[in-house]
Amino acid sequence: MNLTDIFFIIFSLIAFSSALLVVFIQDLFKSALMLVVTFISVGGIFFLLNAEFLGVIQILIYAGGIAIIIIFGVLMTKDMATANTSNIFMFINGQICLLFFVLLSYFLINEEWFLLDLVNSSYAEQAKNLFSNTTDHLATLLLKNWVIAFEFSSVLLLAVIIGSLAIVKDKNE
Amino acid sequence: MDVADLIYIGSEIIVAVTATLTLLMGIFSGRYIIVKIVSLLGILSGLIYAVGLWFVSTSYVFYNTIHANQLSVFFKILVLVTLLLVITGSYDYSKYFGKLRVEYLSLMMYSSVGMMLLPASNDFITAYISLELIALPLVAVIAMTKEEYSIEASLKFLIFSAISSAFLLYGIVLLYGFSGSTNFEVIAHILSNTNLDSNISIVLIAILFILGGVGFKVGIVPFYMWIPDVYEGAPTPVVAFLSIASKSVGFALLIKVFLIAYEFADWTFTISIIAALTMIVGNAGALLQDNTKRLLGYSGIAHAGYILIGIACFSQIGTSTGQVAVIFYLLTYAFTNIAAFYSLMNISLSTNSYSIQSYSGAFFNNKFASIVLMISFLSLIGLPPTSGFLGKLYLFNAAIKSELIWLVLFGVINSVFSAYYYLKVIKTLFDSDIEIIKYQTSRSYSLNIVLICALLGVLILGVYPDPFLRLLETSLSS
Amino acid sequence: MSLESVLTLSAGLFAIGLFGVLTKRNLIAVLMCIELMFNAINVAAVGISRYIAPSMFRIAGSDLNSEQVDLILSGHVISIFSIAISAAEVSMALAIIILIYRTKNTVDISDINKMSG
Amino acid sequence: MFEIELIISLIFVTPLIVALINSLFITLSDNTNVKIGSYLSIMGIFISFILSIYIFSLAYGDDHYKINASFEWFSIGNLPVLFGYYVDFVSASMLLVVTSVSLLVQIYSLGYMKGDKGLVRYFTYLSLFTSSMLGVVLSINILQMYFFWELVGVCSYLLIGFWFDRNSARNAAKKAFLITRIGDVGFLFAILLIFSNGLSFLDKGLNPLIIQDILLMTGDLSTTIIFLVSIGLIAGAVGKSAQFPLHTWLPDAMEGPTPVSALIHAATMVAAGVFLLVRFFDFISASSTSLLIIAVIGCTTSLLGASIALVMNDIKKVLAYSTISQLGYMFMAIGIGAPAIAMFHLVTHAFFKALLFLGAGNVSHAVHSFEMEKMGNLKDKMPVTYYTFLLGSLSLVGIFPLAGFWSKDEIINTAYQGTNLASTIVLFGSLIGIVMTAFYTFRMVFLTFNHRIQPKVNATIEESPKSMLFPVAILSVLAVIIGFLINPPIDLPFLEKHWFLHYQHHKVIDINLAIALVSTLLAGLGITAAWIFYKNRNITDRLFASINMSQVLHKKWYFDYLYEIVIVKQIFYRFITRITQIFDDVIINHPSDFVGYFAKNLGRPVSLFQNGSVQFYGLVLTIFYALVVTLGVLLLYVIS
Repeated sequence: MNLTDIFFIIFSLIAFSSALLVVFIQDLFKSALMLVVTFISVGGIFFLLNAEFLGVIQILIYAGGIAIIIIFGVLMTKDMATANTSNIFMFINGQICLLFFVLLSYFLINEEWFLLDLVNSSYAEQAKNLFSNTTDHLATLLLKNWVIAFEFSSVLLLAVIIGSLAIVKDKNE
Repeated sequence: MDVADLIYIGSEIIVAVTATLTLLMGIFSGRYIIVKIVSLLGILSGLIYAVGLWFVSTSYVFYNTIHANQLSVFFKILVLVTLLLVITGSYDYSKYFGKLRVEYLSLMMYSSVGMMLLPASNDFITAYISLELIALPLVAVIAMTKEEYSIEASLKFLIFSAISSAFLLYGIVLLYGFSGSTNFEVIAHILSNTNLDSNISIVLIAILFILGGVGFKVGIVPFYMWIPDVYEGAPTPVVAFLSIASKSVGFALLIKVFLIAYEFADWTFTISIIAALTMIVGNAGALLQDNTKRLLGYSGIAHAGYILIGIACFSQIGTSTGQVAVIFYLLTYAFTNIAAFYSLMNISLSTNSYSIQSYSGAFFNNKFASIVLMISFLSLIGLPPTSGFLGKLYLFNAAIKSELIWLVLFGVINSVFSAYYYLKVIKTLFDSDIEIIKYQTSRSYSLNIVLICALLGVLILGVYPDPFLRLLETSLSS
Repeated sequence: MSLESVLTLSAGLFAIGLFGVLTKRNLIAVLMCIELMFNAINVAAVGISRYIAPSMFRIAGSDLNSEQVDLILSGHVISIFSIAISAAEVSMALAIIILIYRTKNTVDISDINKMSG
Repeated sequence: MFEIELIISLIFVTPLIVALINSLFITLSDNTNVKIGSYLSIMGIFISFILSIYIFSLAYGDDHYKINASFEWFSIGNLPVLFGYYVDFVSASMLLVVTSVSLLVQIYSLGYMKGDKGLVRYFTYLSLFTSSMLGVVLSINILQMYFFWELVGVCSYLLIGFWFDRNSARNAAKKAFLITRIGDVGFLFAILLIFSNGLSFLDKGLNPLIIQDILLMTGDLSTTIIFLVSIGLIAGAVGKSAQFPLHTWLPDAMEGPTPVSALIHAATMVAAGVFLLVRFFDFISASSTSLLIIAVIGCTTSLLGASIALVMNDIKKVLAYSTISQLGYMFMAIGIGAPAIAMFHLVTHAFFKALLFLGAGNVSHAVHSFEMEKMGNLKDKMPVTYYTFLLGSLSLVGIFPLAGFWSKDEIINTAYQGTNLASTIVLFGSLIGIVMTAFYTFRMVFLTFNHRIQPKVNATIEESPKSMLFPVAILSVLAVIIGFLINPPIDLPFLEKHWFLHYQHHKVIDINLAIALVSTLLAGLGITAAWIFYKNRNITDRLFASINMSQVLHKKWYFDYLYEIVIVKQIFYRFITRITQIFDDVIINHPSDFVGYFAKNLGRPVSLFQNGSVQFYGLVLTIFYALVVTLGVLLLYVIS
């Protein structure tokens, strides 16, 4: 067991337990904070998976951006903040989701994945090079291969800004 | 990337630019009619561009993420024609949007950009972005009348869409994990060339997860549950747009996904069962409704079931017959649904009430809209000489060639029973026993023009469909 | 640390998020759980991207050029777009939640079921 | 040949154009009572009529007369669907029947519908109906036939519900539409089944949609397919021709204006089912079981209809059940393998039944009611109506030498000559039917016109205007002579002996005097019985009250009850919608009921199922996905 494994175990335990806390804590404010913890530990896992760019993005956007917006939303509706109860389906939901998790993970573990070979394959050298510096290659991919998706996601973000403004605006003003 | 590739997404660019321009003009110009005309001109030029694109040869562009073929151009044209009709006809309705009517125009256009991109996409990431680009602006538009029901519809749509898109994305990731790629053609190639024995379950799970994300758009069992609620609450033009354009491009993606999936296994039986369930759920649900929009929601579910019959016969007779049937049905359904929703909207423009009782005696106040409503409902039942009949005939013909006789029989019986609830509405139109609700006689010329166009579409496709079918067949064979 | 463990973590986070979406009554909590689901998907995508052989290798089975090897990072691309879109979804959802809060003075999802049948 | 094609097109297109012009009148003008619309409509049908005579004169004298004219309409795969005309002797005679009855009915309507608000709308519908009925008759292609077949149904829907401000009219229209649709499912299914064997057609260079090609292929198809297709066609014909068990719509359809009943529900549209079977006779007759089924259906319907007609008090209802019964005769004729005779009876029936309906229209125009209780002693007030009505009745009963006699006698005679089971059934059925027909017909005549039965005098009653009497008079002449003219038992100077049957290649059987005598005697028996029964009404009423049969008949053998209450309300509504009802109504709206339901039925405390919100929808999705994953794991387990 090397250092990466240990870090992975630590991070995934944190992520897992804080995710559980997000769901089960009654105080909405605290559960939003737990969400930030989950995001950060998932970001840590991204670093372990040689995805440093995504790790940074994760911490910047999720932990820094989205979580803040959510906390903002919690504060806007603050008289509701403690009313974070579960509905009546809780037990049946719990059973089904547990079943879903068990089956899905059983299946994912037993599946024969066609794995990357970084030792003796024809692309081993290039792949090692790739994982040493993913950000460069990712930039190429985004702006070259998926340029259409990239550009149209900007259209999407524009549309969403207009949309959320239109939702919040009063229609008779 | 070659800059010349941009010609293949020209109409998307035109419409997106028009949407932004509309918004800016809305800020700086007070005259709504001018803004509206500019946006209509923009859509029209996008449409003309798309028609021109029909004659450009097929190719893979943008590193295989876009497959520009005539089929995708066909869907572009369908979406833009729908958008043009929807926006033209909603001039008088837009009073319910208040000051937000410019945002309404703009967001509808942004959503249609996604709809145009989706049938052309050849890659799951692009397809996913397009799906979200379709859904998210519509979430905003649905809530825009700021009435209790429309806000609720918007929230339900958003949450349901989020859950199903999460599953869709999980499916994409799993399929990517199996094949190492997100490209449709690469995945199909790997599926047809790999010994699947050890990987059969991951492909099954991935494809069914993806089916969920797409099935949400088109409303098949068990992903239909948002439809009645959202159709009831959302503004009528948006519902018409959702039920036509969004559903059509959903089917375009479903066709693509199943062209891949049939490389892996024979899905005929599964799809047949889902089709049968969808038909029965839609028709049974519609029987008890007393809100016409909700009724049309359930009827839309039933029609998704009919269309699935066409997809069920993909594997057995070559895919072409099934595809022609599905696409022709979508074309007929587009005009029929525009006619149905807009004639309902025309009648209840002043009351904004869509309960069936509120239509009693409507014939005496608004003859033209009532006749259009009657013809469109007859088309939904599937009677000649309306286009609904030929659409069903093509589907059933394809299914019979694939020896799915039981499914055809089921579909025919379903369409007969569906006549019950459609006729219930038609009957109410001629009701005069109850005291007639006095409608404010508002003549809306733009709405009537749209109704005439839709009616012509319904009748021409029903009486002389040959040119359209020829076009479809050539576009599919290329 | 292996693909299986990463995928198990992702499945767990996904299931927890799903449970929350189906269970929480506060709309903002539902929103947070949707974010958890998307995060789980990101973990899976990045993990698969790290451990899965490139597709071109299976088709060709031999030498790959560097562009084809770059496609190993497709999973990262999926995550980036998923992050962007979930950010968009959050802002849209928060706008609706605020609208609901203003009009109905509630953020309880079980109060929002006027339409049924 | 070009001119012929043009003429045939004109026959069919003229009423259509008239309908379009009239519909423009309606949309453009708020005043829908435009006289010119009705004259235009009559002009249109007159042109069709003249041209039909021309076509018929071509077909007469040439017993292999056929015209094919078509162009490609659209194609399904590599299969061209042709739109065109096919005219032979049968369709030429149908053309003549449809256009002539339609012409007379439209002239009649000028008087009958005078002053109605929707006069132009009425004539528009009539023109549209005539056009689509001609479309059915002329179709070369089975799909085209179905197309017009449904259009005819829609026109019928519109015309039955013409006075849509009456609730009963709207309900009747809806019922007619839905019940005939059930039959149409069979027709559509037959078409699709033929499609599914399209490849074997194409191998032989035939087109599976052309009616004549289907008949040519009969020998090469398997007997199962032929039987199934025949059953489908029979179902279609049963729906349209109001045969048992789909007959319940026709009496209700009498809610429409009376001329409409004369045209659509007596002479033309209901005959379309018979026409369909005649067209496909060569195909259907390849399976003797189908013929037996047709004969049994015809016999059942004819006796059922006649028996209900015995006790109806509404003059139009009597005529409606009589129509059902007479259509049963046509089915019986087909069932014993004599389609030519079915056509013969169709033609004679069209004229005398149209006459009877128009006569009933005259009567109701005068007394403003259809109830026979309110009539009586109209003979003196309305002599023309009385005598024409009497002629029509005698023709219906089949008294020598009126039209009905010739055709009915041919049916009985052929059945008598036949040896198989169907013939026996038909022989007895038709003989019993004659007594009942005579009884109900003359019961109707006596109750309406005879002063000795109902000596009521209403001073205000007047004979109908000339525009209404003129068509009636013409029809009465036709009801007398048409039977003799179109199938003369002897050579006439200008007509060959038995030419009508001869041109349809039917083996002609000479008249059998014994049979003719028996049938006339039976008819006489029925008339006498009616006279005796209604001369002493009190005794009759008590007699009828004492046997419960009368009650059964009054309730129309409980068919309406069966369809509406049992099938639609109980089975269909309760059973099928129960599923969604439980889901939508109980789970979502009444959680406590749902708990009670499960507590009672399953004993499980599933109180958790309460909320019908979007989270519940998500739960359903999740259950589906969990099932998918389970399936995946199972597959994994099976493979490893």
